Order: sequence, then structure tokens, then C-alpha cells
Amino acid sequence: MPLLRRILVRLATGALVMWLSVTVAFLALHALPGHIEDVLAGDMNYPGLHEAIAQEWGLNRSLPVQYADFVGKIATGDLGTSYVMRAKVSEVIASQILPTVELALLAGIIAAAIATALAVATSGRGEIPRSIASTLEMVLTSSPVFWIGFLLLMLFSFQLKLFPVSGGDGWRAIVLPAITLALPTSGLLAQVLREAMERALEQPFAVTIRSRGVGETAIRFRHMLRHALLPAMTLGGWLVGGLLGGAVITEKVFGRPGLGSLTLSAVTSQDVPVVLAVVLLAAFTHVAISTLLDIAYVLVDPRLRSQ
Amino acid sequence: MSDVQHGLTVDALAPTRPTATQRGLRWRPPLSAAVIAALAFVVLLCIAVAAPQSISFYDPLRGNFLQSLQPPSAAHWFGTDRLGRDVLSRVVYGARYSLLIGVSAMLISVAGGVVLGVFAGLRNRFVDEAISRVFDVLSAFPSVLLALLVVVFLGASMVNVAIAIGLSGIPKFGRVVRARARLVREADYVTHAFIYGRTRASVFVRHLLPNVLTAVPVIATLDIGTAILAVSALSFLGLGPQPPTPEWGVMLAESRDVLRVAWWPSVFPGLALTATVIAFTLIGRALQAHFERRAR
Amino acid sequence: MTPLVDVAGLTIRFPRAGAGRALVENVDLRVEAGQCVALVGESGSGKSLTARSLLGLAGHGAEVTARRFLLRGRDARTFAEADWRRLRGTFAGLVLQDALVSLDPLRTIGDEVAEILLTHRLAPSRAAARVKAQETLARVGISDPASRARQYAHQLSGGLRQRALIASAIAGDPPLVIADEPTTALDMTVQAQVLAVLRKRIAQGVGVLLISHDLALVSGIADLVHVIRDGRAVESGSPRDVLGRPRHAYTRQLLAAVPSAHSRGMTLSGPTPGQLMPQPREADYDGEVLSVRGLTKHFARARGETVLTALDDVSFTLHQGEVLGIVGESGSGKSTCAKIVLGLLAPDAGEVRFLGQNWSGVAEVARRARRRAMQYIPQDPLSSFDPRYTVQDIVAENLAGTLAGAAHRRARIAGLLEEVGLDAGYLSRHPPTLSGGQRQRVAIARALASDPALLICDEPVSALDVSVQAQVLDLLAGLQRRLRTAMLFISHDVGVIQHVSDRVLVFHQGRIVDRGDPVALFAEPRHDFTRRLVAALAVLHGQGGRRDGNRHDA
Amino acid sequence: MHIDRPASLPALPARSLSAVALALAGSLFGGAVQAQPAPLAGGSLTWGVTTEPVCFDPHRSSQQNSFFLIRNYVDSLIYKKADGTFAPWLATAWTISQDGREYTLTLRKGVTFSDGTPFDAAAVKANLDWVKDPANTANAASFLVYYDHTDVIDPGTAKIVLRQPDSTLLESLSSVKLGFLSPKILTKNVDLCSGGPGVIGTGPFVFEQYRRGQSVTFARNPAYAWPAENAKHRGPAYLDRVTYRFLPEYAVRTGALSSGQVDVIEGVQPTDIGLFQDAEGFQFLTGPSSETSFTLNVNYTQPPADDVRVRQALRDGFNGEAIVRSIYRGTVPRAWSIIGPSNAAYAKPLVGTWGNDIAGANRKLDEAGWTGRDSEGFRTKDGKRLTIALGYPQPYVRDNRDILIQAIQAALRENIGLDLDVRIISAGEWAKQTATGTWTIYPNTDNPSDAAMELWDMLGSGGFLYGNIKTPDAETTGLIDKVRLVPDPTQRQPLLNAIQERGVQQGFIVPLFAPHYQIAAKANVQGLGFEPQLDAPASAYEIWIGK
Repeated sequence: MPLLRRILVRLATGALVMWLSVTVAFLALHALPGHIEDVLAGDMNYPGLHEAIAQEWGLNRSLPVQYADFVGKIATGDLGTSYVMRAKVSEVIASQILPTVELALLAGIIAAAIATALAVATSGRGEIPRSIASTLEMVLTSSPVFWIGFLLLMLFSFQLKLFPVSGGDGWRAIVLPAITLALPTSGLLAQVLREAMERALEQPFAVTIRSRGVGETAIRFRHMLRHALLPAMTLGGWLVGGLLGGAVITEKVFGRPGLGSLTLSAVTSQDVPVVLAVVLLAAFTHVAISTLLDIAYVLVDPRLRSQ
Repeated sequence: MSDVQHGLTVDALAPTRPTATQRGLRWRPPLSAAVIAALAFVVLLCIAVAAPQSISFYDPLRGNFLQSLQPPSAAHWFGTDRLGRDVLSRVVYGARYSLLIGVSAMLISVAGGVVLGVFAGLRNRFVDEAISRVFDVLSAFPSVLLALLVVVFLGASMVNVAIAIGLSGIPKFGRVVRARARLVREADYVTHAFIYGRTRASVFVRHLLPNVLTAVPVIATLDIGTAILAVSALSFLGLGPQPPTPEWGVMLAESRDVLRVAWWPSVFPGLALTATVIAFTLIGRALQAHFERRAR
Repeated sequence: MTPLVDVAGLTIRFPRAGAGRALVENVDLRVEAGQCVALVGESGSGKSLTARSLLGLAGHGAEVTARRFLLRGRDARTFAEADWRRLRGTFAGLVLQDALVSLDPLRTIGDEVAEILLTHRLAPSRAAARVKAQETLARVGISDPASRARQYAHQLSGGLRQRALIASAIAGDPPLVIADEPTTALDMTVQAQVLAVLRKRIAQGVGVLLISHDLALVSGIADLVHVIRDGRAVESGSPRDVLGRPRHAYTRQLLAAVPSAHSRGMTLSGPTPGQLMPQPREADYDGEVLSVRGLTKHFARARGETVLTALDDVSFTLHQGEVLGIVGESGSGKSTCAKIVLGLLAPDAGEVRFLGQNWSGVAEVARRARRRAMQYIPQDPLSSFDPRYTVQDIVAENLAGTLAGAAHRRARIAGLLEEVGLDAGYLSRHPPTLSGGQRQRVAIARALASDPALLICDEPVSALDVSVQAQVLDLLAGLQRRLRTAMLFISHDVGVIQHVSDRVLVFHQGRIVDRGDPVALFAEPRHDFTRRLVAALAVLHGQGGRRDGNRHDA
Repeated sequence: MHIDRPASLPALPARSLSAVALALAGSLFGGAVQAQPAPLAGGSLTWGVTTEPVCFDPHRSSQQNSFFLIRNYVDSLIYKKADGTFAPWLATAWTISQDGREYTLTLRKGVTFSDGTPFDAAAVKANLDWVKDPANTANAASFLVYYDHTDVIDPGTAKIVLRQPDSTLLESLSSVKLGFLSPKILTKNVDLCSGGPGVIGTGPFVFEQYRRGQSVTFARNPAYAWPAENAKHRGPAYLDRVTYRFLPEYAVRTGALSSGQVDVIEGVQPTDIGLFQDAEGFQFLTGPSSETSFTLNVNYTQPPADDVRVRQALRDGFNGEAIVRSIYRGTVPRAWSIIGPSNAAYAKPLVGTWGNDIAGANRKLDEAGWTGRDSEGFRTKDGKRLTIALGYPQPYVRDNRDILIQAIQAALRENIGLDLDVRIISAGEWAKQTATGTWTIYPNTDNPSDAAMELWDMLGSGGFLYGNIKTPDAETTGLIDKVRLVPDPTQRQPLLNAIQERGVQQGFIVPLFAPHYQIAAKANVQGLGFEPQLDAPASAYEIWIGK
């Protein structure tokens, strides 16, 4: 079955990619200025302190040894302990991953909904709706995520007091951040969907379908949307990476907990195990998504099954 | 089977005036009003980069404490920020940083992307696989994390931000160039070139490379917008140029704390940023349409 | 019985696009049940637009006016979109040219056929619709409809796909079927089968409006023919009258332009068919230009199990000044043979000798010196031109370094363009802005630039309109005879092959099944495939013979 | 979005009972005091704080903003009052030996950890020994540089023995960093940094729950009866529960309080003070200035700042008064020394004696040879621009201090053509600079500790700034070493003044302003206060919610 073989190959390359990413991050972090134990010591300075810290975290061992130990542990699923927070990295990540995934997922759904509605409503329906839609999309994709965040905050939170300014709990706290993150993504997605739909509408089979008495909206939903899915999925893979990146910024704008703030502080305080865990997670997400996309492609387009 | 499927006999290739059914009403004048406006805005940006003092009235770095957080007025069209500095002057001087970093980041992405893309597209499977893995690794890092590592590694400065964003842009560029290279490689004018006594090398130089690179200026222009956005994001996270540099992202970051009492320190840099990105997107689209019309 | 379609003075215009000139002007059209009416004309003549306007599908921004526009007695001029929609699929079904792009590639054949039933609620449930769809597939002659319904368009053969497309149009049992070039994308033998399906529908009382560019094909099935030119019906009548006694000059010109065994040695285009220079008899051919011995080529399918035999022990020779025609259906190995002769593809076995020296077994470097002597004219010239090149660059590519001086080269190129009937003004133009015929002339000019001894033409005219095709064939014939170049002419169209070739090879599944004189070979076909080809021709052109008579008495 | 209303009916009886008792006690001791409204026990309070503690173990934590959270479950031996003297707490009395090397402490009876183990001399020894052991890399170990061991005389008495006299020990013992955790959890080397019910102290609250990135919650310790002597009430805390939510963004915190999501916030930025100060329904409190003022420490061994005239020009080249008032809108006082104005050890003679002498600064720079001017108006000397880098470590940037530095940067450029190259640097880069002594200007306040200890940290030969610099200023470091040996406060003050005066006079330090802790809260929140030694708000022990 070519599909199974294709997935196995994709997973194998995925493992390779994850290993490469972690190695690159490990080398980068250890090449940063200053020894890590000095950083961890911070403002304290009494004899024997730095050596003790180095000893505690095994930083005094040679790099290859540290690396081998680290990769060995990861293979068994042990992500080690955070230098700064002194907690098991897996726990730290687990506690912080939910808010970010929630935000990215909700933003993704909102973006998909807006994009589909925009595309179906305006594709191939004459010049005016088309130009309005493309202008709106362009403005959305061109504005910085955090600026949109500020504008929403100013309008809905400070002026209209509809939504709380921030915080991680309660459904109302996630509405503004999710919309902030969703808007630029929906602009991009809508552009791709609409152009793909318009190309499909110019194909001869569109005339055949119309000759069966099928209405304009039914044509778009029952036929054209599937055709628009292919280019949208290619973009989708890239967008998810964007959503994670965007989440970091949105979390900072709205003061929400999550992987964003965790990553920022981990890198700046050179908390190596946490940074490497985040890199691993990012690489894993990327690999998982590209594998899913591969499968989805074949499901959506039967012509790919024969190769 | 490669046997040529004898195709349509309806002379689809004849460019008789585009019948309404095929072309619909999408025939547009060559330069729409929006594109002209975009070009004008970019000219304005270039003036701001080259001679900012010509279109601003104050020193962007000198603060007057008595006039901190003044709303837009005749004296200060865009009002003043917390340190009493003129927001309009800072936006004008800011253009230089956003544009220079954005363009240099784009150039890095383009250079890396084109070189790797061409190799991946035109060389054997092994090279193609290896380079695709490089793209995977680069895109496995969310751009922010990649930028973080680069900036913390090299220190937060304009050059490093450009490198960070340039690196994260390479996979996107690389994949586009690779796809185009694989397309051109199969085209008849390349496979049949031997009929005219061309050597492999001259086919590469005369037909392959030029046709692959025709798309580059288009994607490059489109990418300037994305690069500028990425730069502002990094500055917002405090990893880009350092205060008091009047870079738009830094200005937005600084405006965050006073958002509640003063809207202007945040709205105007944001508008400048968005307008710049829109301008480059419009110009990129116009270039794309021009190339498509010629190549079709 | 009220006519299915009763239209008078039909005019269609697009006020907002272009000059607003009427694309269809003052056309009258009547179609009765059980009758087949044909609209014949070249591309851009407005025949498709006329047909589609009967379903209200003239397109966005079209302004359709008529003195009378009755569809089964109801006045369509007052129709709102909802009225049109109720009528589409129930009153009339539309069949387009190539099912590969006219059926939704992402949905199964069953879903496509069932869509009309579900849209107009002609079947109580989805299951019932599925069953009815499979019945319709069977009605158009598709065996094992249940499993076919689950397949996709790209998984079927050309003929089966087209039958499925027809099924999708007639699933709602519409009294009228509009077929726009239904068989153009098919091989001759398959075309005959598909026409048979339409004939059966007509026999069962369905009215058929057939749109085609091929007068001969139309005459085999139509009861009434309208010849359309630039949106106006220049001539109407029974096939016998229109073909036998064409009244309008344009009709005569169209008929004369159709290449066939009878038009051998004559020009096709121009007001009256003139005499071509005589071809030398076989006896006094001088040197042998090309000799092909035992060519064999296999292609391993992607998964490597089934090995496909593209060519199996093909041998033939070609002499200076001779035109060798190769005819066969798609997939018969014609183009593979051309690629191997051109040296773009290495054969698995066998040998090609060109101008007396080994050609296929040597490295490209060795061939380069003699490359100038063998040139190629492709079916789609546009894809063989570098998009960045002007006409001058394209022709110059084959000039190589012989002539010094830019002005000198420019003059030589202008001369070449002159020879193919294009004036110097075309030098600086870009191919996408030229017409199909003009592009093919540029390709010919490029090929002639190096005074080749052998010209290989792979389906050079199959993408062109009949009248343009005629001009290009005349041009090729004139040049070939004057320059005495050997020519290998490949086509799927028997008429074209009979017109141009001195000798004919019939390709079938990678082998030469028949060879000989272009006229005698098809008069008494020896191999059963050739026999089937001739039979198909007869079916297509209405029990044969009908066309012989008209040539001489014009 | 709701405020946790006090528990419903069932708790009423208990509440009214203790209310009556307290009212009685209040009137008994309050005496002539006008009728203070009797505190109401019960209910829970929500704080909005700026920083999420990285570590909840008092011995290990080095984050100043996390100390007042830890104070809820950790008590100390003595309590440092505003006037610099010490009130008894877990130690009812203490005597210092003649040679200043032995501190004998008599411990309070009946004090137990929340896991039931008694608090006694053995517990004191266990905690101090654990901190001293370098293997535990405890941050508080820097207080016990000269600590040798502790003798358990009897369960109620402990004697701390030092290797040499250390006048800073008393304040160190009052710090939360040398607070006490149950010996049981100290033995098993469980990691207490990530908080949770496992962290057991003697404090008025018990650690209930920690949700990382969100909040931490403490529940009332019903058995608590041993507050510091100067506490306003004796019994357990009034509040049933206190929650601290982590809201790092200014706008977010201000929005949370004004929309009622939280009851109290700390870290109010100057532009938002107007929303709460004398605003209906809200209150605004300002605490004492922190132990050390926000100061630019100038590395006098790194050129061009190795020339005293350049340092003095830097010190006098801007109008500190105007800049601090403009940025902080008059909510914080200008600082004249590195030690905070509210700190008893503040060198009062320094007040008003230096700064804002632009003409003098320009004269000094001309004398130092920086006479040239480049295109952007900066001074140059034989082609090199007068640039002094200022590396502000990213983790310590807060409280709009980076905005203040930018203002000074602009003023120095305009007034005396000095290029203050301000860069936010990473923790890694800062560690490298201190390790190699190549730092140039370090702006910060220090963790709260004894004044001598502060000076030791900032200017002392062993401190973290000059520890790795081979040739520190002998006169300054000599004075600092001497002051640490003198336990008697009256003898120490002249020495402390001399060090501070020399630091400012030589331009080693350029004090800017004395940060004051600001709290904004709803009007009905009573009992808010500050703990001087913490440089932060007090624990939630005294807080109660009015009607």
C-alpha cells in the first residue's frame, strides 16, 4: 500500500528532523556567552557556589558526555529537570501546554470559519464583492498580531469593558486573544481559498455542474471547497507553525500563561533542558502535521492514490 | 505513457479577444489606482529612509519632559510619547530601521532559498532529499524560537534580527524555487533544446536558470512585507533593536504600558507598519500579474 | 408536437467586456424531439455560446435578446435564475468535450451521475438515486456499472469516461441533449462508439443539438446542419444538401479544407483547390535519409510490476524527399518512436541510422554535429518556445553560429519568416500573443533555419481549426516539395495522413501492423485494426461513400 | 469575575465570637484610640502581583518580589522594625558575646510547624546548617559566610557561633531567607522550589496549591499564635484564604483591579496612579523606601570611567530631580545615597550635596581632554567618542526603570555630549561580565539586607560586582571590611557614612531614586501594610475584609 509506505518514510524523516533540531539547539545554547553555572548563580557569589551548581547539574562534564546523557534520557522520555525552576521539565511543559494549544486551536477554528465564509461568499461573484474581500484580506494579513491585540484591548476591554483584560482562566479571557491570533491567519487562508475556488470555477466541470441545475452556493460548498482544500492544506501546515509563533506574542500582549512566556524566559535565562524540550515539542508538532497533511492530501485527491 | 495525448482541437491557444465566458470580467487596466498609491507610499518611505529630517520637525531622541503623553496637536501631529518625544518624528526615523532590517532579512531568505532551491530542484534525488531535510529543520523551529536563539546567541541588534528572520524565511523561499525548478526541468523548451545542438551546460544557463529565476523578484517583493512584520514582532519581544531606537516594533512595545491612557503612541506606528506591508504586497501582486500575463 | 427549442433572431452581446460587438447575431434554431440538429463552425464562431444560451449559461454579464425564445412552448426571455435552474438537467442536459476535465475529478462517477437526481429530487432517497445512476450508466453501454460508479474519472479509459459524462447529462431523462464537441478528445474508433450512444438516444425520441467543428463527422448523425461563422448562420440545410451542394462560399471553403484521400496532391486552403508540385515516384528516390531497425522500448510502471511495451520491433526506412505517414491511436507508440528517432530517448533494442551513420547508439556529443540536419515540429509549439523569447530569438536559436553579424542574421530570419508567410513585423512579438496557426509557422521557420534533411512532425496540426490546419498543411507540403526534405508525419487523423503521405505505416500497440500506399491500404485494409479503423471512419461519416461523390463535381 | 464572598452561614458563629473577643481586646489595649472598626475574620482575598516566584524555598529564592509571598508560611527569629531596631519573634531574647562571635537565643515556647513538629533549638540548627552546606547551593548562604556552627544548649536555647564577628548577622536573621522550614522536609532532599503543600513552615498560612503560570493559594493556619511582638493582633490570621494571581503586564494588572477581578495589586505604574489615588471605591498606599536606592554602579576600573573626572561629570551631567519627578510623577523621592532614605543607615550628610551641575561637568570633561565633537554632537578625544556602555540585565528590568535610564541617556547627550550606550543584555552576557570584571555600568537595587552587607555586595572586595576585579579601591574596601567587624550600631554609622560619601564623591555610584512599594486596593480591604526588611508589602496575616 503506497500510503503506508509513504507514512513510514515520513515518520522516519520526521525522527531525523527532530534529532537534528535538538542537536542544533543543544550546540547553540552551549555556545552562548558565559558558563551556564555562572548564569544560574545570578547575583550570589560565595566560594564554592559555582562549582556546586556545576556539579549538581553535571555541567562540569565534557560537552559530548553531557550530550550523550541528554539524548539517552530523551530517548527514554525523561526530559530532565529545569535548572531554574528545579521542577521536572515534563511537568513544567505539561502545565503550560494546555493554554497555548487551546489558544492556537480556537484561533485556527475561527480563522478557518472566517476564511471559508469569506471565500464562499465572494469567489467568482462579480468584481465588487471580490475587491472588497481581497482588500479586507490584505489589511488583515498585513497588520502585526500584537497591534491587532492592542486595538481589540482598547476597544473591547478598556472602553466597552466586555472582556477581562487578561488572565488564563474563564472562557471570557480567551476570546480576545483567540480573535487577535485568528484574524491575520484568516486573511491569508481566505486569499488562498478564494483564488483556488475561482480557478476551479473556471474549469469546464463547473459548467457541467451548473448544467445540472445546481445553485451557486451549493456548487461552492459541495464541489469547489474540496478543490480549494488542497492549496489551503499546504498553507495550513505553514500556518500552524505561525500560530505557535503568534501564540508567543499574543500571550505576551494579553499576559496569558503558556508556552510562549515559558520559552521566552527559558531562553533568556539559558535554562537548557526547558529550551530543548520546547524545541523537541516544536519539531514533533511540525513532523506530526506534515505527516497528517500527507495522509489528508491522498484522502482529498484520489488522483494521488494511483502514483 | 508519455505518448502525446492529442489534445483539444478547439483552437484554445488563439488569443482572439478574451471571450466573456473564459475570462469573466477580470481584465484590469495595467496599473490600478491602488498600485499607484502603493508606489507613492514606497517613494515616501524611501525619502523617510534617506532624509528623515526633511519630513519631520523634531529630533526623535530628544524628549521634553514637560510635554510627555500629549495628544495629537498642531505642534505634534502624532502627539508625544511617555518621554515627551515627538511620535511623528520617531515614526519617520523608524522607517529606516524597519525597511533596512526587513529588506536585508528578505535578501538573506532569497539568497539562501534560491541557492538551496535550485540545487534541490535540479540536482539528483540525494541532494534533493538532503536539502529538503534542511528545510524541515529550519521550519521545525517556529520563527520566534529560531530568532530567540540567534538573538540570544549573537546579542540583540539589528544585524542579528535580520539574520534570525532571514534564516527562518529560507524554507518558504527554497520550496517555491525548488517547485519551479522541477517544473521548468520538465518543460519542452528544455528537453528539446538538444535538437538545436545545445550542450547540457548551455541549456542550464540559457533556459533553466533564467526561467527559474523569473519568479524570484515577485516573491522577493511579497516577502519584504512578511519580513518587516517578523522584525516588528521580535522588537516587540525586546529581541530586536534596543531602546531608544525609534523602530516601529520597539515603539509599539513601549506604548503597551500607557495603552490605557494614550492611544496615539501605539496607533500611529502600527498604521505605518501595516501600510508599508500592504504597499509591498500590492506591488508584488502587480509584478506577479505582469509576469503571468507575459509567460502564459 | 411543440418543438423542444424554437428560437428566432437570437443575439448575444457582452456590453461590459471588449467592444461589445455581438458574438452571436440573429440566429434561428429549431429542434424537434427525435431530431439531431448540428451547429458547425470554427472556434470563436459563437456556436458554443448559442448552445449554452439555451440553458441560460451564456456566462456572467451576457445580454441575450431574441425575437422568439421558446423552450417547449415557454418563453425563456422572462425566466429568472430559479426558472433556469429548474429547467437545467430536467429539460436539457449538457455534454462537454473532455470528461477528464468536465467531470469533477474529486468525486466518484456515481455521485456525478446521481447529482441531477438529488438536485431535482427525481429520486426519493440517496440509495434510490445511486441505483438510478447505475441504471443510467448501463443505458450508455458501461459494463459492470456498480463497480464503475465507485471509480473516479481518471481511472477510466477515454471512451468510458465520455460515456459516463453523457450518463451524467441524461440521468434526469431530459428531452433535449446539448453535446458540445462530445467526441473531439477521443480516438477515431472510440468516437464511433460514443456517437452510437447518441444515435440510440435520438432513436428513443430525444432531441440532440450537436456542436462540432468537423463537418464530416456531423453529416453522419445530423438531420439538419447550420454552418456558423462569426456568430451568424451562413448556411442551413440537410447534410446531403450542405455537403453535396454547398451554397455559401465559406461552406465550400470548409469542405475543401478537409484533408482526405481525395485531396492528395491538391492544395486545401485558398479559394479553389490548386495543383501541388508532383511528388517523385518511388523509383527515383535518391539517398536513404533514415533507417530504423528493430526498435523496442519498454516502460516500467511506477510500482514496477507491469512492464509496458511502448515499441516492439519497429523497422522502416525513409528516403530523401519522401513523406512517410505514421497513423495510430493514442498509446500506439507513435510519439515514443519520434522521440527515439530524435535521439531524445534511448531504445532498449534496435538501431537508428541517420544519413548513413549510427545515430541511436552513440553519445549526444557525437550526434551534435549532425543535429542541424534533423528538425522537429511539435504539436504544441508554445510549450517548445522559451517564454522569455521573441519570435526572432526563437528562430535564431536554430541558426547556430554560421552567419556573422547581427544585421545579417536578422535578414536571414526575416527571410525564413517570409517563407512561412509571416512578415518581418512578427520578429519582435512574443509567442503568447500569436494565434495557434502563427505559432506553428514560427516553429516551422525555426526548423527550416538549418536546412534540415529530415523533418519530424508529431501531430503538428491536430490542435488547429480546419481552415488554419489547411493553410499549415499546404505550407508544409510546398516547403517539403521545394526543399526536397524527408518528412516523418505522425497523426491520429486518417484523413490528414492520406492527404500528406507518400507511404503509410499503421501503428497499433507498439507494432507496425500495416504499411503501404495511403489510398490502397485503406481501400482494402489487411490487418484487423486497420479494418476497424476504416469501419469507424464509415460510421463517423455516415455509411461512407457519401463524401466521395462531392469532390469532383464542385 | 467575582470576589470570593466570606463563607456563608456556618462560619458565622466562629466569626462573631472572635470578632467580639478582638473588639474587647482592641478596646482594652486601644484605650483612648477612637473606635477602630473591629476587624472581621473570614473571607478570602485575591492579589494581583507582578512576578511569578521561580522558587518557593526561602533558602534558595533570590527574587525580591517573591519574599512577601513566602513570608505567609515562613517566620524568622526576629523582626526588623522601620527604625532599624529588632522586635522579638520566634526568639524572645538574644545576647551577643563580648567578642561578637556568639549569639545566644532564647526561643519562644509552644511554636510548632504546620506538620506538628515542634520548633526548637534543634530546628534552628538544622535550618542554619542546611543553608551553610554549599552542596545545597542555597542563595541565603551568602548571609552565613562567617557562620561556623550552632550549639543546642537546651530545646529552648540555641547558640550561634561565628568564625569572626559579623555585624550583619542580626539583620540576616530577620530576613525571610533565613526563615525556618520543618526539619523533616529538610532531611529528605525533596526539591521545594516548585512549592505545593510539601513546603512546611511555621507561618500564619499553610501552602495550599500552586498553579504554574496562573496563581498560588495559601490557607489559614488555625494553630498560629506566635506573630512578631509588634504585630497588631495575636491570634490566627483573619483571612480564610489568600490567592496571589501572576499578572506581569501593567495594563493587565490595572485593568484587573479596576474591573474588580482582584482585590489588591502591587506594582502600579505612575501613569495609572490617578485611577486609584483618592478615587471612589479604591485606596492607594505607598510603603517605606527600599533598603537600597536604585543606583548606577560605575566600574571605576574600566576606561573611560577609570578617570574620576569622567565619573563625576556623568554624576552631575543631568538634573536627576526633574527626570525622576517626570517619570514617576512625584511618587518616589530622589536618592542621595546607595542606601535607601528610610534605612536607618542612610548617610544624611549627603543629601543635596551633589548632582545637576552641568557647567561643572562640562568643565571636568574639558579638563579630562574630551574636547572634540563628532557629527552627532558627542565629545571625542583623539578620534574616539566618549562612550560608556550600560548593560541592563534583561531579568532585572522592571518598574519603568529602563524608561528612566533612557531619559538620563537623552539628558547626558544633550547636556554634556556623553554617549550612554544603553543595551538590555541577556543573563548569560551579564554573568560573563561579572565573572571577568568587564561590566561598565550596572543599574539596580540589591536584595534587602544589612547596610554593611549591601555595601559589601556593591563595593566590597568580595561582593558580586568587584569580587573578580584585581585592583578595587583599597580605601573603600578597607572601610567596608572594618564596618562588618563592628557590631555596635553607634560605632558603625560614621564608617557607613564615610563609605557612602566616598562612593558618591568618587563617582563609584550615582544614586537615582529610592523605590517605594506601591499598593492599590479596593476601599474595603483593611490591614494592608509593609515589612521594612522585605522591601515589600507585609504578609497577609494582618489583612481583613471590611463590609
